[in-house]
Amino acid sequence: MDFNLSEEQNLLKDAIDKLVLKEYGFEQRRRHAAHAEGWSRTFWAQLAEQGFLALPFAAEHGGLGYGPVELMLVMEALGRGLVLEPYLTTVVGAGAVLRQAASRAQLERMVPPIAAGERVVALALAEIQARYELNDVLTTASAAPGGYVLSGTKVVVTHGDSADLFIVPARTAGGRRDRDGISLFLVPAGAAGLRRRGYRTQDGLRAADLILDQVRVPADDMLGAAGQGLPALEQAADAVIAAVAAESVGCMQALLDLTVDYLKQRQQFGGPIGRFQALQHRAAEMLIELEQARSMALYAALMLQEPDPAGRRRALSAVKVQIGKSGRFVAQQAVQLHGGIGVTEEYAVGHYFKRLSMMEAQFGDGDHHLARLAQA
Amino acid sequence: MDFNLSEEQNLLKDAIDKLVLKEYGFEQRRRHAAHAEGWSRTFWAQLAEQGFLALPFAAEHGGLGYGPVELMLVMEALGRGLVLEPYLTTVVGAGAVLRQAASRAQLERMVPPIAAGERVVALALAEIQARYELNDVLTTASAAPGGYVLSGTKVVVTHGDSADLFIVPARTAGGRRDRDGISLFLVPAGAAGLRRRGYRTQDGLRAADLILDQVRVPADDMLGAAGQGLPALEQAADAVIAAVAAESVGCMQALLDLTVDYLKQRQQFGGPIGRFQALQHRAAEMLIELEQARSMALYAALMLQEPDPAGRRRALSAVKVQIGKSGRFVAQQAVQLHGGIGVTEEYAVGHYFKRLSMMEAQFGDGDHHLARLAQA
Amino acid sequence: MDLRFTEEERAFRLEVRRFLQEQLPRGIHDKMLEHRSLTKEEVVAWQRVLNRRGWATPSWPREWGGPGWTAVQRYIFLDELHQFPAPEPVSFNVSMIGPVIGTFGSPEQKARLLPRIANLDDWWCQGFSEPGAGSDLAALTTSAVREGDHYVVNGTKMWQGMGHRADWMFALVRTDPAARKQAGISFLLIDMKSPGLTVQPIITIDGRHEVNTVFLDNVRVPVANRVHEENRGWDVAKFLLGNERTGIARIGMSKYLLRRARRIAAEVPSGEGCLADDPVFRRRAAEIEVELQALEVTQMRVLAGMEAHSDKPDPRSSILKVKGVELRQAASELLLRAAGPLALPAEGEFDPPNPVDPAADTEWAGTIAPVYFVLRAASIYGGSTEVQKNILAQAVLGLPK
Amino acid sequence: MDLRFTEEERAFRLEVRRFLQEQLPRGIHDKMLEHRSLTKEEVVAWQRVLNRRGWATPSWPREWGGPGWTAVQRYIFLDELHQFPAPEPVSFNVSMIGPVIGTFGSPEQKARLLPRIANLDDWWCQGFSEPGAGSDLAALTTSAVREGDHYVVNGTKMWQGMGHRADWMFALVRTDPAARKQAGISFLLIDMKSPGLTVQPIITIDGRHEVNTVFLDNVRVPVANRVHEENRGWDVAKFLLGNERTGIARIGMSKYLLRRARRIAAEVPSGEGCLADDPVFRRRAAEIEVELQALEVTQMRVLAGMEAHSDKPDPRSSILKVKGVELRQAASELLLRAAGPLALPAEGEFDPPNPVDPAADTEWAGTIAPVYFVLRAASIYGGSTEVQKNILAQAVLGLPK
Repeated sequence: MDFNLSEEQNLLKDAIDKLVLKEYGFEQRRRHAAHAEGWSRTFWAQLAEQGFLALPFAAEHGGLGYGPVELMLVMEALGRGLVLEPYLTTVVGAGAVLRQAASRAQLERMVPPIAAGERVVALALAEIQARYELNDVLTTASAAPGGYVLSGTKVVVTHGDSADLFIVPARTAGGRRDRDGISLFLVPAGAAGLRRRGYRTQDGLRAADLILDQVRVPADDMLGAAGQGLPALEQAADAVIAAVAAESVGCMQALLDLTVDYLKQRQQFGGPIGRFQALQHRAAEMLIELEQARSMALYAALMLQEPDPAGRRRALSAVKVQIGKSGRFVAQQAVQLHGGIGVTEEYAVGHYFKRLSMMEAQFGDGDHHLARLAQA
Repeated sequence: MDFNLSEEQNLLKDAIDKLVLKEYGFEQRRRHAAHAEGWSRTFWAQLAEQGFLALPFAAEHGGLGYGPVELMLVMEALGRGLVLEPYLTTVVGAGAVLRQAASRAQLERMVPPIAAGERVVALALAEIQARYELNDVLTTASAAPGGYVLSGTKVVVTHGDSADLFIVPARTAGGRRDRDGISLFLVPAGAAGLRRRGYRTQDGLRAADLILDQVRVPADDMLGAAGQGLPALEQAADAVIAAVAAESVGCMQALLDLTVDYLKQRQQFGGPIGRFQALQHRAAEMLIELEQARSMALYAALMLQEPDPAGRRRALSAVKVQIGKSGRFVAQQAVQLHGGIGVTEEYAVGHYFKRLSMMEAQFGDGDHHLARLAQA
Repeated sequence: MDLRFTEEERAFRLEVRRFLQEQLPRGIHDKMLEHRSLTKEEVVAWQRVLNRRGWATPSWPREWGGPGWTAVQRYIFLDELHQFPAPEPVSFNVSMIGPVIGTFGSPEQKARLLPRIANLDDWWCQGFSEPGAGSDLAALTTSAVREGDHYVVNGTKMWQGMGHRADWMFALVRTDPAARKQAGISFLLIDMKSPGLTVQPIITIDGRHEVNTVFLDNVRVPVANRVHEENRGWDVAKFLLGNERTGIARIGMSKYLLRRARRIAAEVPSGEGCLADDPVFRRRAAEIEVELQALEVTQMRVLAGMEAHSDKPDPRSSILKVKGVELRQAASELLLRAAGPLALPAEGEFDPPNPVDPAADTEWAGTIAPVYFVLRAASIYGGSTEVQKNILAQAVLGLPK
Repeated sequence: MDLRFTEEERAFRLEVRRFLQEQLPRGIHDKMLEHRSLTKEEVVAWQRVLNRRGWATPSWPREWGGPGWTAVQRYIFLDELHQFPAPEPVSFNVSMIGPVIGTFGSPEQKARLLPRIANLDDWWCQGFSEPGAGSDLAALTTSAVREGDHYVVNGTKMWQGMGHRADWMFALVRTDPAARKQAGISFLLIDMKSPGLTVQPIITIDGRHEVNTVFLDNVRVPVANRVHEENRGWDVAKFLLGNERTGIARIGMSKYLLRRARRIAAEVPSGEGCLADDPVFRRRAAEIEVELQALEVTQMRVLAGMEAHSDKPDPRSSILKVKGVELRQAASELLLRAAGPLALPAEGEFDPPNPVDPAADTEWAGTIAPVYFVLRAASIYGGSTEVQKNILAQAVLGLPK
């Protein structure tokens, strides 16, 4: 057992912390969000330049070969800055699918442009009828000369309106919820028959629904074996949960810091409101929840490497339950302790609150994951 | 809508409040509990003398003809005093069964000795496999010359070891959970074949298991029509829930009063601990829970008169859920705010806590009743 | 003791419901059903429909032109609006400045202002809070200096509800800077078109513009626009803060949130069936309903107390506020949980129409997260939950201040 | 960073488990499985089994005769005891007076006392709290007046754990009444057989006799029985209060409570099946397990910090205390819920045997409600939850004292 970071990890953490601190103040974030895509290509290039986009890919394919702990450090920093760029979907989500399922040739083709920040890849995890079930796939992929033809709809694909390329699960066999028969395809944004509906999401990011109408995909752009895509998808979903856990911890830490500062500074009835015991205890409870969440973010990084998929999935479900519970409490209390300004767009607190709320609603909410644990 | 008590009700309330105040101080209670039966025949006689044991029975049978509101007033007072006598089982529970199911002749025979305090009647609601389901009855009643023969086991019959007479549900027809086929019998404590195992319960009251082995009951001692006993039993269970709600409110009010007094008097770090805001807020939350519970005790008294049994049962389930939730919070916080003395036998707080905990575990706990509401 | 409504009260409830069914414009009802915002025109139109029926000012006695309802009638009326759901009459007009004018106003002010307030001919807003004076309202510093028959007002007012729609603002200002905190405050009526007055929007986290900051830079206010005596404005503030809070529990709103959550849950999948069949979802909804049932009786008890004691404010209304908010927030969380990932898209109410594709299938869900977000404010404004618990601990339980 | 136990640590865990399987007397294990009390003889016997193995004093360094374990080993050892479940070594001896003697004692005191402490030759109890000094310990008033080579001690000590079994008491007494609060306190070792010392039981709400009030009426204590300097007893108190709190989260106990709850739930009916199949029961158990998992990692982080910073107490152990208690209480509530009405009969442990019928079928359930009852004390003693939150707010977050 060793909770210390290696020297290399410390350098990495310093680098991402500094970059976010420098480029992602709350006012700067507002400017990044004002771009048409809802995020900043400049900041994305900076992430690329410092190697953060190459982090989890193997060196032989053009990556840096880091693991879940390093991704955790990055995601926590991105959470503190409420960073808008598509790191979660491209580097973590799509990255995990590629590492699991892509061929050597596909990796050599895909990783360098991702690492260079030249290609944004989005992972289309959900269909509307599926809610949180990854195996609930209705989108079809029918064999056709030289490849497949995809039809169906994917919803709330984060950064789907600015992505260059999508990873799209579709059925080559089986019925709606069968675990077998799901295949994974690379679909470029410009593919004929692909329509995108972009929109803002409630946390200030952007997403899109993808409507696929007879989209032709060459056989070369299938990832992994036909019909065997679900395990890679599940692994990616778990990686996303681990990343979301770290991002949530970053958000919670920022909220606790903001709240403690506010309690020290805000004067009422002749002194700082932080002297009131009921508010002190609330802050202490926020700290407790944050530390429990932080522990689960660490646990997630560890358990992503668990070889037994059932054990890994159970662990990541537990992580998502705790993160959701802690995040809800910390966010609600941060707003409450800030009073009026906590519910305004002008102030950062409300934005962290919204981001935490929306992370809870994605990738399986607490009830979904608790039900999974309870069934086991 | 009128929440005022009538003059008569006010007199009744004054009388019971005064009696409990006079006879049921915490030290007096200890002496009452020290009797072999676990309660005081003297106090029982006082209740009889002042008419409280006659309360819910019709005047024509020797009662006073009062309703649920008056029972609520009495039960709340008994709750404040943590009264040990068998009012709940005899007057409320057995009383309700008798009013519903007994013939005129049976009532004329039964009510006067009950009202005079000469006969303690216990209602045997539960069997071990039934948990909280009233219709889950395995005790059998087989027809025999001149009556029936009963065999089976009833558990945790409150005051079962001091009762003179039992109301025992038994199957004259049907299978384990059938709603039809349950009949109600009067079984005297001295009946041949009836064995009683008495014990203390965790709240300082006493109860007994009844083991019936070929107990002969004459046909005259069946209450109501053969096989049609369940509705009366359900009505009685609802009356018991309403009474328990009022008793709980009495306990909670006593706990809040004790706690507020303690917060005002206990000195720490140079002043009364009641000046600490976190403790003030906890006391405020206790008050809120108490008032919610009080509202539900009133609601229970109203809804006992609801003619539609399904609506009545739903309402009383809601009552039990709220009472359990409020009671749990108020009791736990009263103990916490008292610190060490709150967990000692020497001090009243722990006894209220235990009584509230055990009321939650009887007559369907919160989960049971919430599941019923959720199914509806 | 009888906990039931009288026959007249039940008949009144049906009368209100029938009125809503017949008179509430469909467009407004559709918006309310989906928790969408109303335009100023819609609010004005509805207020006037109510006013024609004599119901625009539920709490007003007949002498002010109100319906002269009992507390129970007022409760029933509001509860029906909340459950329907239909918009409440504009509270700044009807529950705040109206009663102030009725109680403290000169006969001339009453005659001139009350009818206009009821008919929303003037839209009023409140100028109480300041950047440095929130829960501690008496710390306010906006100054009003007498110059002849005018006051010259300088300062900043925050959290003005609908200030951008308002024609007039009622404000607390400091007329005697030397007096101690609560003394030296006066109550002024300020024309929003006054030179030197500017309104700056505050966007709340639901994306809406409902509150504002108002800057007062040498704004001249006629002395005739003062209500009550100079330096006695705190009387008016206390009157408003302790004023009737019928319906403060907003039980009907919680019921409607639950109804919407259940409707959605019936349509979203969970395991093999739909979410509405999930026992955990069902028990959570039932749990909120149980508490609402209890709160409804608590509300009745407070109302009955008010009827018996001539409308004196009951400190137990703090219970209604705290629990009412808690349940509204819990119901909104259940609604958000039911919507799940469908709650993410934010388009619809505030975004420009999507040029590529006019509407997603889930546009109806666009208001759900904002409802959850903005309801967090309900435990902050109108006396925060912390302030209410202070009141209960100190004023009701007698713990030390 | 590696969050896993090392191979050695995993082997150590198995070694402890095997030892418990082989060495814990069956009678003691059966009692622990049903949360029953142990007799003094059982406790002594078990302590000596541990001592023979060299494991009776997990936190002691080798120089005191302890095993010299790392913080992780100590954690593993206690966690295995809690989960098995097996009794902990007597904490007053092993975690309290032992470290005090080891740290502050004279060489003679160390040589004489440490082995007896480890072997439970002397059973120790604590004399800190007083009727007027609980959370505010420094308010203690028990006086010790020097007369020659003795102190004459007068006062009352409360909440003495197992005082009726103890041979010796370590106590804080006031030796300088003129000094300010924390100054003027000394730390004495008092023979429980001293004339003038009487022990009065305090029965707790689980019906057990584990704590006492001790009255000291002109009790003469040799000056040689003072540990550390006169009037410097507060140093010792602070040392004890801030002393290592490995295992303070008692995660293993919560796990065992859950295990027992599940076993019972598998046998009691609910609806058509058993309670263990009820989705609400299952999710509630899973929820506690999730929190326990998180707390276990938090515990590891604190341990790792202790290993890195030479056992300096970590204010984050307040988190372990608060959450650990909360989860133990939650697990005990689930256990009580599972037992339901079967938890009512109180016979068994404390009642005389029933003459009519020796045992009910549900005698096993007789300890369940008492466990729930007495666990409410866990958020009171050892630094109440309120005190821990004060520490977190002020010492960790830096909010004003």
